[in-house]
Amino acid sequence: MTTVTLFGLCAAALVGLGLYGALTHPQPLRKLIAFNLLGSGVFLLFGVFARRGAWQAVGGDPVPQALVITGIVVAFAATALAVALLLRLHKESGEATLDPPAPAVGCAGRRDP
Amino acid sequence: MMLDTGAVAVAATTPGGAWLVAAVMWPLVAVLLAIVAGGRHAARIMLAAMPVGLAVAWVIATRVWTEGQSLTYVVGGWAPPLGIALRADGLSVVMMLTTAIVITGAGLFAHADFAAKPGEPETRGSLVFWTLLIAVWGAMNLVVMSRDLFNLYVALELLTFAAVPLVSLDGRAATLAAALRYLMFALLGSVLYLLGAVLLYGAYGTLDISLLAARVQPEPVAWVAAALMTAGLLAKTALFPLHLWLPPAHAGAPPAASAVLSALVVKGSFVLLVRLWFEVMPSLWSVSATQLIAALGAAAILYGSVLALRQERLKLLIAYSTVAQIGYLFLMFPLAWDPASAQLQGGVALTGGVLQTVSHAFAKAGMFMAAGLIAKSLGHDRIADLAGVGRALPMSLIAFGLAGVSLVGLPPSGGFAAKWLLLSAAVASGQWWWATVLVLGGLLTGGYVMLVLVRAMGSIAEQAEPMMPVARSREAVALAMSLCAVLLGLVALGPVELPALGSAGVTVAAETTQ
Amino acid sequence: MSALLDLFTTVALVLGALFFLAGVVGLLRFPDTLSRLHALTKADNVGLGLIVIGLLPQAGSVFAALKLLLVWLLVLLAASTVGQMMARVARRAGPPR
Amino acid sequence: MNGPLATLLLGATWAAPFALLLACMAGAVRRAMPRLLWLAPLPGLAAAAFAPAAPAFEIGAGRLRLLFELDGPGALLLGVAALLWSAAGAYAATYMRDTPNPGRFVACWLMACTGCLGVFVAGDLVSLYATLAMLTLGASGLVIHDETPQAWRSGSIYLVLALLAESVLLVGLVMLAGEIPGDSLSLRDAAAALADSPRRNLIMALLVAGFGTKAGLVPMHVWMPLAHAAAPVPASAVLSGAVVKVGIIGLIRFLPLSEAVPDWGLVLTSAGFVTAFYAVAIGLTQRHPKAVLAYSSVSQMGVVAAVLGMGLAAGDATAGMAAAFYASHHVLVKGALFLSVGVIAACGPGQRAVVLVPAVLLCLGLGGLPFTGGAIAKYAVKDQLDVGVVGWLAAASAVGTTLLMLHFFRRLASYGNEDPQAGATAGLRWPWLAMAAAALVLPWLLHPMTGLGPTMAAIAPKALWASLWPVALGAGLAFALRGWAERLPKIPQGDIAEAIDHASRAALAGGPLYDRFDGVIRAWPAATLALLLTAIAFGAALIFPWT
Amino acid sequence: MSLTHVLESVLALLVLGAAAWTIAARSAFAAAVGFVSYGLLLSLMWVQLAAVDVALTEAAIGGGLTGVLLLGAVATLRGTEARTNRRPALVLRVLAAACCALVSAALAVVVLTLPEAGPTLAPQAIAALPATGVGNPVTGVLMAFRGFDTLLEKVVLVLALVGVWSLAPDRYWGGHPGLEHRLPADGVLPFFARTLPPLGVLLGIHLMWTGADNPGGAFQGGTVLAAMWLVVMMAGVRDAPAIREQWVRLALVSGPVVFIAVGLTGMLTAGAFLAYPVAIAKPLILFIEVPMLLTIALALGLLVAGPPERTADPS
Repeated sequence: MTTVTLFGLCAAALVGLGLYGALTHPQPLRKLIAFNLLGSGVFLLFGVFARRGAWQAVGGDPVPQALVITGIVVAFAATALAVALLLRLHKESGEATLDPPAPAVGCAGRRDP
Repeated sequence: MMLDTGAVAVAATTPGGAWLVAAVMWPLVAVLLAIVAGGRHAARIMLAAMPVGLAVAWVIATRVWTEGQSLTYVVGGWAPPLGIALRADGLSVVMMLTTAIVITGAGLFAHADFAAKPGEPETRGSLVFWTLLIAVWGAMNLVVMSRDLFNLYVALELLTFAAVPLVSLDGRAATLAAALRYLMFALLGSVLYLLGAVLLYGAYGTLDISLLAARVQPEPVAWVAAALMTAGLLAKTALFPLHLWLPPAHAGAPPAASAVLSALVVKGSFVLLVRLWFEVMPSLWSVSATQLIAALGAAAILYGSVLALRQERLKLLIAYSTVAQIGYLFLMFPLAWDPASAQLQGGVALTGGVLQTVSHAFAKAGMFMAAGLIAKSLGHDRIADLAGVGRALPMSLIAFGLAGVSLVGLPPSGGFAAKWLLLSAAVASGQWWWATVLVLGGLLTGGYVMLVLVRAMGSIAEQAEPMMPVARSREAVALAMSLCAVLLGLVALGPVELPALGSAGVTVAAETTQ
Repeated sequence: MSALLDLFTTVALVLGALFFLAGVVGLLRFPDTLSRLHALTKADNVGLGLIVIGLLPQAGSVFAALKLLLVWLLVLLAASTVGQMMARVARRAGPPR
Repeated sequence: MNGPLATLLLGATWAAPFALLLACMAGAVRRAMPRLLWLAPLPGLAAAAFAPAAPAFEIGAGRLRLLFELDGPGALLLGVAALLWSAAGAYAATYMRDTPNPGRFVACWLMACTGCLGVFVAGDLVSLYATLAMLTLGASGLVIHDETPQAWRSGSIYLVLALLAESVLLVGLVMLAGEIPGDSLSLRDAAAALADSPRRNLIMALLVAGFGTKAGLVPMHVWMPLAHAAAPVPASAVLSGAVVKVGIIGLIRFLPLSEAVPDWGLVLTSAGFVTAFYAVAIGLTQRHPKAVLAYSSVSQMGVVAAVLGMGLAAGDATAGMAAAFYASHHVLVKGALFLSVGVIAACGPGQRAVVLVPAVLLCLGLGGLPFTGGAIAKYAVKDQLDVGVVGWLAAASAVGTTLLMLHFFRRLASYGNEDPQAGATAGLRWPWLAMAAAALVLPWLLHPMTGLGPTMAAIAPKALWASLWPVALGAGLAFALRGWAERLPKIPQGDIAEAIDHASRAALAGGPLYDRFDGVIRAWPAATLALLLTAIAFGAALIFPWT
Repeated sequence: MSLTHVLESVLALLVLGAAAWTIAARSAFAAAVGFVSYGLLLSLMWVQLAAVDVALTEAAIGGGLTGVLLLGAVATLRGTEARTNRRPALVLRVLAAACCALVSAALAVVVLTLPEAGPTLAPQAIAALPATGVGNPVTGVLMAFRGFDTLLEKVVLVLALVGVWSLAPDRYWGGHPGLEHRLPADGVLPFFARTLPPLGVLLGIHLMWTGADNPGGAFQGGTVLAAMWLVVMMAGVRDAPAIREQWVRLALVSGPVVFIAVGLTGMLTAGAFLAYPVAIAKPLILFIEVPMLLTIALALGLLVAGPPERTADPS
């Protein structure tokens, strides 16, 4: 199995792991970490494709590599924003959870006397 | 496979293409300027910049209309696949105009809330609100014009990062939680989208929409990519059952922000979805896929409307109405499916969908603004206690009513035109079930709109505490938005050939695909 | 000549590796935080030092060699600081469990 | 007169009340509006009088070209409807003087007026649908006006059924538009296209269902007794008099009367007669005079439907005009009688004669008493209804109508105000008397213009006898059975509406369930799982195209 | 099976192990630590994929800044951990696992079906590189071919920072970000924080400078600078600046502003927005990268520092 395939499969597994964590973890912070795993898995896949595009002296297709760098920055910005939100939420409510207290809808019965 | 640009002509800058750069750049410049100048001047800068934005959008629109073909700009002179191209087709133009009008309206509406008081130091709202508002404008312009899937990813993130803080602007725990849910879910969505884009690049060696359109084959990689990207974009568009974040976020934000979020932000990812389905891979889809996406839309219509009927608070009702109205956007896919050529084709259905997008944007903007004024004046937005609003704020209530007329789909509103087109497409293609859904949705919508109107026109006797007065000018803005929605029908079915506009992007795509 | 240098490099690297190994063993086997820390930092610093020295002959240019030394310097600085802080924390935390 | 002025009148027919409606935005105007309501329909009246054949009034261009024009039946109905709206408006100025929330009343009134008169002049599918919708919104507001639980129930049932009818119509109209060659959406082209369309039966079914509901054919009549009983008196007058005719004019405009369609003719006729007799039967059990009147309206609309059905079966183009004429008489009579309910409620024992004398004439007139407007109305439809068994059915329904109307008369007489000082102000009395006079006289003056044969033939002995004996029989029966009315079972207003209540209650009971479900699918794990499942579903859909 | 294969397989297993640990770890702290080590291992993978630029970035961000961010959050939220550990129902978890596995499987299929040698833009990039004057194709893509993306990415950073600031309580608006460490000035950390930065700054600038022709670039350099700055702030040697400071705002926008300005002049001098005249392409790119370095360092640092939590007036 070549590097490309090996790392490609690794990336696929990382995506699955990240997704699972983001789905099932009760704590938003853990979801966030899982989300970062997921993202890095996607980037890794992109890197694998870049490697598949090696050409003469160039070890890999530079375009995906550059895009990955941009992507990492964007993902970091997202993480920072999410962490800030989470911390402020914690400061306001003393809690840190994503699941709503109760569906904010009411009984319509009162509507027709 | 080495890169062959295939039958597709390499994108080249068309005369007037520079306007596209202007459309994307002026908001960025305005944002950066505002950050330096600080909140004390932010409002002034934005209000000064808005005419510019309107003008740019108008120039581009008129050029596309008059020349009947789309404008293209190759950024940096590096043609795709290496570089990035911008293009304004009919769809982009319509969305740009909508964005310009709605955000200008939101700015005027919000001025009373967020403009810094003279002589006072910079406040949080005075800097943040205006910066993010214009950022939304810029991001929308980019989302509807960019031709590069990764560039579009960055644009979508820009849109999200601008939208999320708007939700939690008031800093209450409830809105913070809503914003966090919104952000996390949107991030998941965009990662799935990016994953799909990565797969496409890995398979076809380009991210340019036109080039991809020429290369995508019906094969596993394309299927996986298409499925992932579709799901991701649906998450950002909050189509049922992926609407978890929308109601609290749109109901919790300040009125002007809710208007922008409901009217525009959810449409950004939708426009991208339309490009994906109609331009990148029109022939990849199938009867089952189009029926599936429309089934989700239908579920959204019925489910959202029923829940809207059950809400006790006005802003939540409007938010759930958004969940429902988003559903209408997806009924066009099976109606645009052409069995003969086995691919999606622009035409009546697509025009109806675009029309629904635009008319809902205006109607929802007007509705949220009206609701905001009502809530401000009453000090609450409990539907049960709206009595007396009709007398105190007739303009606001009429704004709400007119917006409702468009949502229900009564003539001559844009909503009616959209519904008419979708219905005739459904009839023409013999897909009765979607026609039924359209009709039922209209019924339910009529239900919750009437509910609010009748309550609000109730006798003053029931009404307890006195109401705060609100500025006439703000009511006028809300009314203007709703009027846009109502009069849109005249424009749409009238002289201006919006259908051609709506499907222009697709016709161009068709040229490139053959 | 180069053969000699290569030999030197190999020896240095192996020695360095041994120090690392020792550090790891210490980390795993020593009873309490402070002694673990002691093992880890000392072994790592020396081990890395040996490796850097071993690599010096292989460095193409003086500039590259300087960079290698810089790396070592940085690690020394970081390790000493972190080790000191951890020790302080450990002391405040009381006897390890 | 067919100049541009006449065309403008066509536009003004709906533009005038609409303008007044917009003017209500200003508080001062809103407060003055009740006294101006009677003005709103006058342009419509003028249009009916002077512009029945004027060139269409157009706005818009391209695909959205709104046409407003009149045809014979349209002009006839528009005229009498406008008259009723005007009289009822004047009546409302007094009757609603100290109602809570007059602002909403006038707004809804003008909205309904705009829609109602607009329907009669609507010349294309879009404006027809628009005016229908406007009418529905305004009318439901009028029904709910008193905000009593009863009013709420009636209003919501009315709204649901009306919107349902409009949705059915919308689908029908869209399909019809698809059949029209070219871009035109005008009613003339639509009707022409319907006549020889491959999907005629489906479209016809949709249109008949839609307009039938509007006209209150059984079983879609539920809303009428409820709404007409719940609304304030002037509102129920226009609802039962004018608004119901919207369905009739719709049928007249779309049914291909000029060519024989026996099967649909049979459907319509039988639906009509079923409605006619069913409504009489239920009506006899009602107590409240307004409810009795409402049921009589249902039954009369049944007769009109039967007329159209026979015309359709025979391919008799004049049936449209005949039906319109019969309906226009009903507009006047029902309007007048509903107004009378309000008057008598205000009249002390001394003044009842002012109400009861004209009222009895109108009641018998509806049965066809010679020399009343009713006689000529009945005579106008004899071509359609005097054939074989249908003739007997028609006569029987006339008997039933007389019976029902006399029942109403007795309820009305017992409805008076017992306070000897009480007296109806002029503001109530004159509109009522005006309408009563119009109902008795106007049909005779209008008949010559309809081209339905010589008017004088209606007072030929044979015709007199034909229209007299059912009335006499009905009156005799009423006298014979006068005691029985008390013993009849008490059927609630809107008989089968109970079913709707049960349905809605069930739906509402399910409500909290929706909320809980929403809570579940909006919880994070479920929603994110839904995200993945969506992706997987689309993947599957792409792998298995299922074409 | 050669040695590299073995090493790569081991590396892949290590990465997966670290990832699994990060997901499965009981305490959030352990997860954060796991994520940091995961980031470092991942950067090794990037090296193996001949993407040193990415490796640097991944190490700096994944291993570095994100780690700091997460660890800080963990410390704050430790109290809530016990309360918020209600895992979803088993059936949901199983279903989720199945779906995730399905997605992974689909990706695996794609990876396995695609040919060894994929489509590439490398030839075009190499062919076009001379026009940009830089020798590192990645930098060429970032600064020239797809400079538009890079520009937007900077705006994203700035906007995200505005978003973070928007979470400040109103009374602290314009004040100093949270981290405030009152340590003894003679402590070892302050000493460290005084000694390290000179080297770090040197390294950062070197990375940016060398990025033109070798791996590295403004972003990696900026990250290092940000890290140095964070050390200084955390050690309490320098307080985090008040966000209302004019210089903060100016430095923040300097990168994108200069980029846009150069891009617009490009419309006149080189015929397209974000195009450079071939003659002075490289100097221009370096000229852009300097303020960009500043923007990145400041934005990253402030993103980690978080929203204002103290009033600006000296207390």
